[in-house]
Amino acid sequence: MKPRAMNYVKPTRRRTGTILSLAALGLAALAPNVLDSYTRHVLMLAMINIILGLGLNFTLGYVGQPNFGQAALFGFGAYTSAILAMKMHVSFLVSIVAAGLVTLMAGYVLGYISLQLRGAYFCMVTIALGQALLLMASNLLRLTGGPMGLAGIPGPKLAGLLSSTYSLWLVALGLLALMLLVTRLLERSVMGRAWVAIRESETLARSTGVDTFHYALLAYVAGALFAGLGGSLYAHYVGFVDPSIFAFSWSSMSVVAVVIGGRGTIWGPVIGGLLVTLLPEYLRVAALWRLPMFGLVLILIITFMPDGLVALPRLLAQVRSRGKTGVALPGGGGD
Amino acid sequence: MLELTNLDVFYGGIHAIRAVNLRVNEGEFVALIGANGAGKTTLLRTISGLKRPGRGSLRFNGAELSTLPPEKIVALGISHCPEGRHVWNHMTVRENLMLGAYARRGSRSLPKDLKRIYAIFPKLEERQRQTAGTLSGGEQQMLAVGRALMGAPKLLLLDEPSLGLAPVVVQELARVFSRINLEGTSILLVEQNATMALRLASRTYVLETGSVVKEGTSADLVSDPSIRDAYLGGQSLRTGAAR
Amino acid sequence: MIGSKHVLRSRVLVLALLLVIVSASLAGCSSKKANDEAIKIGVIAPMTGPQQFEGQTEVDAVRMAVDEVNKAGGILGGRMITLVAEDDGAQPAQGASAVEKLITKDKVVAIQGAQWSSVSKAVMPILEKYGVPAVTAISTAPDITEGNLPGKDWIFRVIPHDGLVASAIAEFIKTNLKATKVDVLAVNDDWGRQSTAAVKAELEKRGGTLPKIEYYTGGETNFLPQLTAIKNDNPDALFLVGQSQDGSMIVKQLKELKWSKPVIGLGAFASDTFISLAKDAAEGVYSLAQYVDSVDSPINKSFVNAWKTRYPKSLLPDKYAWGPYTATKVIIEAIKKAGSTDPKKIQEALKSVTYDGATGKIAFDAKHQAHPDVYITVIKNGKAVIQTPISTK
Amino acid sequence: MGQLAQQLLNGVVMGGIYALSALGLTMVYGMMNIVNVAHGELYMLGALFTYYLTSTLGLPYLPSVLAALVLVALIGGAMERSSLRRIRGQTMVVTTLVTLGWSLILQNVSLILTGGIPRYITSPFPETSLVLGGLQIAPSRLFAALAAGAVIVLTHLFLQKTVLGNAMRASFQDKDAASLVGINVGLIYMLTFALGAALAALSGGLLGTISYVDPSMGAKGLMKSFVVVTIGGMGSFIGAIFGGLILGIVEALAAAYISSAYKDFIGFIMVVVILLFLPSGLFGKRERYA
Repeated sequence: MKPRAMNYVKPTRRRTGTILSLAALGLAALAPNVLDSYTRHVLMLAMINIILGLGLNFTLGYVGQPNFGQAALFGFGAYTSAILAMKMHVSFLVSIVAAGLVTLMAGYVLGYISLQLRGAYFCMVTIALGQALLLMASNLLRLTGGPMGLAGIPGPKLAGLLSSTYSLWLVALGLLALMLLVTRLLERSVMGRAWVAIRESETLARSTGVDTFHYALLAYVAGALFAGLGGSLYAHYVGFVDPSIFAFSWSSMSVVAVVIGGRGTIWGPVIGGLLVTLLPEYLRVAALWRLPMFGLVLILIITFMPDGLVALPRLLAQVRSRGKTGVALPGGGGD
Repeated sequence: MLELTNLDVFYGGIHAIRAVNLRVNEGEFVALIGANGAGKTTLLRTISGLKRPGRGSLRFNGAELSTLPPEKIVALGISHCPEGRHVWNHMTVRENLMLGAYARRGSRSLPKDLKRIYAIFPKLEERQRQTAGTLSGGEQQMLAVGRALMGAPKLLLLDEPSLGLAPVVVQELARVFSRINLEGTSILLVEQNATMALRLASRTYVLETGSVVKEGTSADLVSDPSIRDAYLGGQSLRTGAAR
Repeated sequence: MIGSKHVLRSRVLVLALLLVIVSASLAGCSSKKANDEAIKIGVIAPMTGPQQFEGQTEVDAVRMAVDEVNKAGGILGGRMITLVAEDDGAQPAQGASAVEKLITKDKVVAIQGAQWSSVSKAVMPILEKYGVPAVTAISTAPDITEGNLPGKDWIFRVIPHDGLVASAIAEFIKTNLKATKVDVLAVNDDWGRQSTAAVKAELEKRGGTLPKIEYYTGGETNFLPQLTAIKNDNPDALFLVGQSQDGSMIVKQLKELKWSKPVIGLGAFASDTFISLAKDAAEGVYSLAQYVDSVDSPINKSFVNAWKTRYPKSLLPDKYAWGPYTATKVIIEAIKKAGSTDPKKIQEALKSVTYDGATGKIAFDAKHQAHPDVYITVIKNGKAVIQTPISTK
Repeated sequence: MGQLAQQLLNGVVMGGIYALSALGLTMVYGMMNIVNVAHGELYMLGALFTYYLTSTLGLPYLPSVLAALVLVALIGGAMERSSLRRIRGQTMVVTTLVTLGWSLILQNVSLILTGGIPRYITSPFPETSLVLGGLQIAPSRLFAALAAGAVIVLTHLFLQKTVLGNAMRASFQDKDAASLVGINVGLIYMLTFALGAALAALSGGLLGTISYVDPSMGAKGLMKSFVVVTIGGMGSFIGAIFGGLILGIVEALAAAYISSAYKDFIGFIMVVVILLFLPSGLFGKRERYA
């Protein structure tokens, strides 16, 4: 990621930006009334994927660690909600808040363990922890229902009138907007700068007095909160959870979303999340060729745009301005 | 033997080498001096093919080098001993040396050539089973030179061989370079240590911000007041601050 | 450079919005009015991933059933049936997406599936939401029909569930194998867990003990640890729950350990796939099978022949072929009976429909469970020989 | 006591087999710093090609394995040339995802082309187990374990003792220095990835007689290879051997004395615990990942 230091935006532009965002939000809130239910369903799953991606983006994008264990946290949130709703019959609001908090705490523990390591070994530990949780969910029959899963998780009815799916749509949308805002705030905070410092060079960051472990852990925990909320949404939306929610495929899809969207950017996970949900769905027309085609698209995007699709405008601009090179600068040596 | 004509090299948007003309004759010892960032390393990397030139020609014994990949250039008889030594730390001294002859692998003279390197640098023979990472800085530099020589080059490119080394070691290396040159290998030496370069080379080029600003016999340049001020006067400061 | 970030951001926004619009319009334009004539039936199955083999068989079988009916002139006065197959990857969320698409985009009138119980449970609420019935042929978790899950009114099951076959297995182990101490090796999924629990209860009712119940992860290739421990425990018999691939590996590794006690399996221990994979190691393995290709009924013989003609390179049909084939035929019967393609009417008709299947009459009880026969088989000379047909009524 | 001995024997033999199946993965990681998620698919292709060469073309077993190895090496070379080459120097996540894309393509195209029917490669070994002092072992399994040892030693010798092997090691340690002695580094990258693919294919061909062969077999075994490679230290051959042995023995003992439902759980927890005490596995090189 190239550092883009410009934070200054003209006030009028900022105001238009805010108005535009609010308008988009309003439109999205009304969208289910015009969309057909399949599209609504796919977009709902996309929102869950985006929420997961936004959470993963903290460790994967900003801190730059290969986290392949997002499903562990996602599953934690989903199971927390499912167990609370099914066995204790708590309301949706309590269930989703609890899922967020419990996953946040779980994230603290899992993050504390896995962040002892870096790079490939960090990656392996996140995978191993996810698999370990999968096997626990399969074996702790009393609590999780084992491989039989927990079926019949009720959805909410906001204000007692809206349908459960519409209520969840609004909740998901609200969460999504909130998360984008939080990401924006964190990105510009001391913490966000510390994260990027760790990504660029952890040794350097540490030598300038940044407590890198602490900040990396905070990134992990923030990601856990997002994943927990996303998991809770999933549980209430699909109405069924089983251990497959911890599967490597969920984690890797989330990584794919963040990377092809654009690591360490706010809109990257949004674009990526939409893509990894919509593409396999709309490729259903290709029947058996759907997954090979998805794999091919994945390879092409990553090979030609390793910084993700958000870099596309910059890439195009570069192509356009090519040929203007060759400006000599004094002292430009090669050492 | 080596002839650079109107060579331009770009680094990203930076014009790193500008219209350089440079020549190394058969059996000659040529030096290229200049401040840090003048483009010396870029020039060597361009000759050995690690960097593509922008414009101009690069000929070696009649062959145009500018479009050849590094492995072809090595095969023509140019060995490049890079700045910062770049030995393979996890491999043994002997493995490092033997790979130096990669371009002529299978040649029957390899055992003989290895013996010659060990004769030049007896320390390397003592340490031949150690991994290169365990050697001292001076020994690593000897290994890097030895590895370049294992390519049996007609032309040896040396990039800052004295960098960060104790004066005793620099003396020893200087003796080795003279000897190699006397035995028939042409040398293009790039140095910030102008004193050493001017003493060893018969001819010297001075590079400033990518252009050759002076060239001549080393004897002439030593007596040139501008050279004395810029490159020999401040020398103690500069070598002290190396890297 | 001032404001460039803003410009970039708005471009990204535009891009994202475009994606949404494109997806929405894609969704919109393809839902144009379907062919008046064709009646659409959906099928969901794992067509990719580790369970793809069973899923492919399932789709092949459904296709065969549909083509047979079309060849015979269709239904409801010559209307043809078209099949829409979607992949569920054996994952609940993917199954839910697939069913949403089948119902709302393709406008299917009924669905055959799902294969995995977990997927069936995830799609049941969706069936209820839209009021479209499904007939499953493979999901054998008892609570799909017996429990109180949301959407249970909309799912029907042609295969006897785990609870129904457990007593037959226990009875056979006690009286025919004369075994009281039985060890178990089962796949660690919903089906493996539930059928083990059911058989355990039935065996204990009959005075049997099950000192060692071991589970393995589906797709495992090394069963020696569990099998060695079981061999050391020295039971009178071993009860296995698994599919053909895992099952073939288990019996091969039993042979490596020179196992000599009786083995009875539930799952796919009588199928052609199992036998062709396990070869000699399959000899003498008992099995409780909901379907065997050697069932001696005219309907079955014509089914097997039709399968062989249509899929000459394939193996002989197993429950993944017979079940979905039967379920599809049942759906078609129900459409005929309803005289309509209204999903609600089809659901009503399913409650009272009857169909003469390869393993007996299919008719659903009040909980939407059918009760065809099941079989105890033993493998002799590379053939699954039926010992006793057992009623599940 | 009889059980313990039998379990240990099984564990050791399985350990060799696990080590073999993880060898290509650890080599590609150690040399190229790529976590090859498509390793399982290359393994699967090795088995699948061996199956078709033996059953359809009727070739003898060992030549078929070798031919499969060559075919898969070509596929590996093509993967490197077409995509991995372009993202050299990118972070691990990026390269990992490209191999993930390849694994989707290879697995599903094989599925489409073969119909996904599971099969066994006909083993050239007798099916009756050998009996050694009351312990049983299948000849095919014993052969696979011995072959595993031989392949590991040969690959190690190749990398350490041959000019090409040394050129490979040199290229990944210092690319520029390698170019400067005349090594075609681009070619070496391709050859190394192809070698990793060949090792995966070889293990697939050898293990296809023990396990069944179908397009999803690679994905199923990948997690175990990850465990083996991580325990032993990524990039280390000796580590792969020990990682395999540890996993094989722990699985055996866990099933015998704890609970088989937790067998795999113990494997993954072991990864976490070992890494907490030895942050680069048992034999991993530390300095590269600091």
